[in-house]
Amino acid sequence: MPAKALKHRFAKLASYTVLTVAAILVLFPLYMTVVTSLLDPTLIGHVPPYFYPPHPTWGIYADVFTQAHFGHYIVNSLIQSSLITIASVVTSLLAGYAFAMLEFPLKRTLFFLTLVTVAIPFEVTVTANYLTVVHLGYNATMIGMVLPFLASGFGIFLMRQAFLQVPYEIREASLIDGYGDVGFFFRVGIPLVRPMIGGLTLVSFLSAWNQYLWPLIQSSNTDSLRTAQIGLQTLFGSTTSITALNEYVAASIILIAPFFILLIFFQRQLIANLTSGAVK
Amino acid sequence: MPAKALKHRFAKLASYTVLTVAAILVLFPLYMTVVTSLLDPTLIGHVPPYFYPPHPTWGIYADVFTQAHFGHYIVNSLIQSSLITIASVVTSLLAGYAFAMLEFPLKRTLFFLTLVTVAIPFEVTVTANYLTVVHLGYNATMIGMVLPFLASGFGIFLMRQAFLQVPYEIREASLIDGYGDVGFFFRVGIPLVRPMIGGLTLVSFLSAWNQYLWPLIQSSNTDSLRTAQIGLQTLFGSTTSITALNEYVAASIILIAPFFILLIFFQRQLIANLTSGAVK
Amino acid sequence: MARVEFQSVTKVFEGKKAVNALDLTVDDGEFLVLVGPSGCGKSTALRMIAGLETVDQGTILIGETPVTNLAPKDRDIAMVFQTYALYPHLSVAKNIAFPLQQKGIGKAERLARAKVVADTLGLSDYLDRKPRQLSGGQRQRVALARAIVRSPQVFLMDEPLSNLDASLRIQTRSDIVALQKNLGTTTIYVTHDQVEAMTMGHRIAVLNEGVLQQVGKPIDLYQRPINTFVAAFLGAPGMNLFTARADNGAITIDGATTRFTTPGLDGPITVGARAEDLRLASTGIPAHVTGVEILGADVHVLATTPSGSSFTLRQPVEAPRPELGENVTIDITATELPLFDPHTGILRDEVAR
Amino acid sequence: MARVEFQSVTKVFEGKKAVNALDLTVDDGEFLVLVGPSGCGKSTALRMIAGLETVDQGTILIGETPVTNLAPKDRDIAMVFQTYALYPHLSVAKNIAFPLQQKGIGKAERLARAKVVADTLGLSDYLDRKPRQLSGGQRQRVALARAIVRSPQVFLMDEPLSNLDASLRIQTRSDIVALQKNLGTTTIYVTHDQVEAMTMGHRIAVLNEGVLQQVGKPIDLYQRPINTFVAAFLGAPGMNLFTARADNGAITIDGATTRFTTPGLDGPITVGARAEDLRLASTGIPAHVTGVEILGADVHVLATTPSGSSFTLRQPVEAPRPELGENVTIDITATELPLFDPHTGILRDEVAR
Repeated sequence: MPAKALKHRFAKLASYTVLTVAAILVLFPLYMTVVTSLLDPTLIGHVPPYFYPPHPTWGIYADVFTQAHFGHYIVNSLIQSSLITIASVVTSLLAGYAFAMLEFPLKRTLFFLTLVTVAIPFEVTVTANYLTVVHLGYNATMIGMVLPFLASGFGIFLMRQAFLQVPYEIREASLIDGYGDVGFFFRVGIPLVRPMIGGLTLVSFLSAWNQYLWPLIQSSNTDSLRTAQIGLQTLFGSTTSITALNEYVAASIILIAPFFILLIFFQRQLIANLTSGAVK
Repeated sequence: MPAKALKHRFAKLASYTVLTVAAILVLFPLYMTVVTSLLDPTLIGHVPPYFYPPHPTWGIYADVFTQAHFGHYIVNSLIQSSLITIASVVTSLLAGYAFAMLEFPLKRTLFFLTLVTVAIPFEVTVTANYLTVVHLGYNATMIGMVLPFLASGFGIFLMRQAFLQVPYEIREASLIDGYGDVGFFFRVGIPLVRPMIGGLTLVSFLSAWNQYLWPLIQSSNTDSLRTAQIGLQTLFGSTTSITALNEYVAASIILIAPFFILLIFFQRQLIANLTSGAVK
Repeated sequence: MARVEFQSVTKVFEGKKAVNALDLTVDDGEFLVLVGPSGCGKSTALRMIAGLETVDQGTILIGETPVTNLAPKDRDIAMVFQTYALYPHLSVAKNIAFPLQQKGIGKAERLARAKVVADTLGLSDYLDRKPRQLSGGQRQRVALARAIVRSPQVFLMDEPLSNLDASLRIQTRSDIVALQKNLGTTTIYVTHDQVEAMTMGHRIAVLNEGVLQQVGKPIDLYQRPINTFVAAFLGAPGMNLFTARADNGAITIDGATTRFTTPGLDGPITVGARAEDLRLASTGIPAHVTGVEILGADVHVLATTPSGSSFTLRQPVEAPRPELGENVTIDITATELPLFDPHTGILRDEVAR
Repeated sequence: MARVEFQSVTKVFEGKKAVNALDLTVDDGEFLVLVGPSGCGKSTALRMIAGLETVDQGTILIGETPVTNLAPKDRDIAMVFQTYALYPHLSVAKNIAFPLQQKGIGKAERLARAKVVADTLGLSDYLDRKPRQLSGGQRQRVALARAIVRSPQVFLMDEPLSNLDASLRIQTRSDIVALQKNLGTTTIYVTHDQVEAMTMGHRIAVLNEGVLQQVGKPIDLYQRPINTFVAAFLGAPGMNLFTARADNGAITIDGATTRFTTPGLDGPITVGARAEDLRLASTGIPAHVTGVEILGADVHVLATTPSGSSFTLRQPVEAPRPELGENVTIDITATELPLFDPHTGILRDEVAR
């Protein structure tokens, strides 16, 4: 069927063309961000905008990397984000399983309270958290840095939804086959919700990496605890003036690096998970 | 059956007891936040912590409300948040419907790109947005303030999921009954996804209200455009020192007011929507 | 009311022909039942009439109008879905009136006409209820009422009874037949149920793997199937198929001479015989009993010949029954037997008498 | 292998008794079929044996052991689900071997035993496939293999055939019967299908609204139902129930005297007669024909008496058929008729002969 083959080839060409255009549309802002970070501060906000830096100034990047301890800050960020990610994925799996698969008194009420914690901005509870951490003696330590984030209402919600997708007959079959909750959780539950675990890991790591207020409080008198975010914000100070914008931009570019690394790493899985259709 | 009635009454008592304890656990951090805001700055961080303010100092609240233009800032916030909410709910409904119910070339790819925008931190695109708004001549106007947020990848994702829950036979029945996409969207689609519209409205409003970076840029040379967030941050300056913490706290309490108003308002709906079980 | 005509209609899904060059005419006012195993293309054919699936090749006519490229709403058809597909947020009255709204009929008249139809289907007491407050049978009647209210040219029904309980299914089956008789509307009905296929329609059309096998009155297909597929598919149980030989016209099955002959025929042949056309006898075809199923009025004896033809014999419950594992001999009581080509499965011109 | 005993077992769901004081003993090695309309409590009863539902009152014994408070895994039972409930992430071999793992059997032996069972069920070629790569019939056999591999004391089956195509259902039906016969394992089988109920089990138990109606051999329940519910529920069609009168022992239906008498009986009575026990005759019970269904070998004539008893008459396809709307008269050919109390529906001691 040459006509059909031709049609197929044309569809493929059209597909790649649109993909390329879309990629350009999405990537263009990123490109412009990089361009801006390389502009001489006096040229920022110029109309019409510069689409390439006439005299690239690498000074800001150099500043960021040559400043004392910045490598140390990135290591801090990696430790803090990894601890939070591992802990919150584990606690989300356990609590999500309980809310989805177990029966216990006041399950609905407790789940609702879990959800309420998602909606309360962190600023609201920061004082109470601070007092708790001080009281426990972990203020200004790595433990204090990660303690408030070891469980996540959002993560619990996500994992509960994933476990709810597991047909209850499969749970019943495993009960008859001799598996208690622990056996079922490890041998059947976790394999079946694996795609969602990937997504939760990504989201947890990124939001931990992007934290600002709490790391600021924990490291305010302890420079060695500073994360990359705090390190950068402190280096450049306030961003209220527009001319300081490109400094902020350069900082952002360094900070979003993990995002791009993870995006490339999880690309296939993300597409498969996120674009999947309805239940049917 | 008196034994059964007794059992029922006991279950009810137990239920209310646990609810009360849980409410205290959730509300205690809030209470402590309020206490802290009323403490004299020198008493903050005291061990053991104060559970009530010995000499309440209302100074910070007075400062916040007596400062010039603060009422104006709140009006700005309301306008900005309402515009963003209305626009993003409308665009999310339309795009979500399209991704769920229509067939068009490259649907999967375009949907994936939509999702990618959710994952890109706003900091990454802020420069490109700034240049666009400047170029369009809307810099430092209310239009410029809301323009980048009139559509939301997250909202589109949420509404697509909601429309995917509508059984396709219902869409087919309406096709036969003479309804095109427009008729179906208004007469069947919107009524069926109404619970999700409520949730999206809430989330959109709260996240618009809590915006910081973009309102800061838009109002940096135009004080009359300041939102409540910016107004407060500017009034109190940097929060890097712990002794300034209670100022931040008082600001937060004022800022989270809309959150509590909406929570009380949508309480029933939220419980029903969020605690609903699996598809079966 | 109008006839419906498929002209060489083909539909391809993922490289496979779900419906393959279908030629079929449903007469004006006829009740036609489309049957076949799951995946045979019967639902696809129905959905192409509705316009819910596009047509890859060929033409569909409703009346004299080619509708192949018309939108569903311009085809003047109504459809009843297996899941009923009621609008969950609308009351029964508004569900029934919903199709009238697009026709520019005023609200008062819409609801009045919905009420009339609801009355005829015994739904008057439920007009203000929402679908979730109704039983399965009531939802099914709302779906029927919504189809009727517009007086369309054609009714399309896609297994409308399969979500109902057995006793309700029997009742609704005769209700639908009576309704179609009264209205006289051309109706195309898809099912996989043997009893619905045999009893509801004026004619049935049997599909397999997208290809139309045979169309005709149910009893004609039951008695004179055009190939071994239709023979084995229709009826519960399906027609028995024996591996046989013709020797100079004499038919033998497993070495046993039968009293059937076909002048001039020689070589291997497949013989069809219904379960009710077999009986246990003192001599005849040898067979080994593999099962005895007592169904109530009837008993099914399942048996296998030495050469491996498995078959079912039906006898009344009063008759003496063989034991499981017993060796028996079988006589064929029919007056004539259809003969099929052993390779192609197609009915041959000759019959054995 | 062991017997299973319900002792006054009650289960309450939302204030309604799903199973109400059930007393029932399934003998060692018996194949018992639980039937009833949807919502009658048959699945709940099965799930209580499995331990998937708690028991509100009463005791369940497996062998001599009360299992009411034991966990499912400690009851030594295996269950086959309607949806098969295979583990989607495990291969066929691992699905079958899964129940053995908890018994502390080594991996090599587990897989060897799974392979043996897979062989007997014709699954050898699919051992490395995932469930989603199998057809419905193959999945069903994997579910059976997983149940068999442990040699449990009891098999529990919850409508295991209802997701299969008609022809596959017939085949698998006899496979399950043969399997149970070979293994001799006590089996409790839930279904709503008439044919499965009549043909598969040694005995059937009919439930309605949580209450056990009757237990016994299928043909006994078919011929001597204990009340009008069982009479009307079993069989396709169910038993016809006529509103009748006894006048000094003589039974009249719609004013027509029958040749049946019951000495000493007077007053209103309900008479049961199967469709195959009725025939068209020149005199007898008057009736108006409301439907004629040609099923293949048989024809069902649907008719109503002047007093409103609707009934079905079965006759062979060769017999002359009445027209729709015709007035006919009916004779009852049975040798005796069961009599039911017109108010309670319970079978009375007397029969009409």
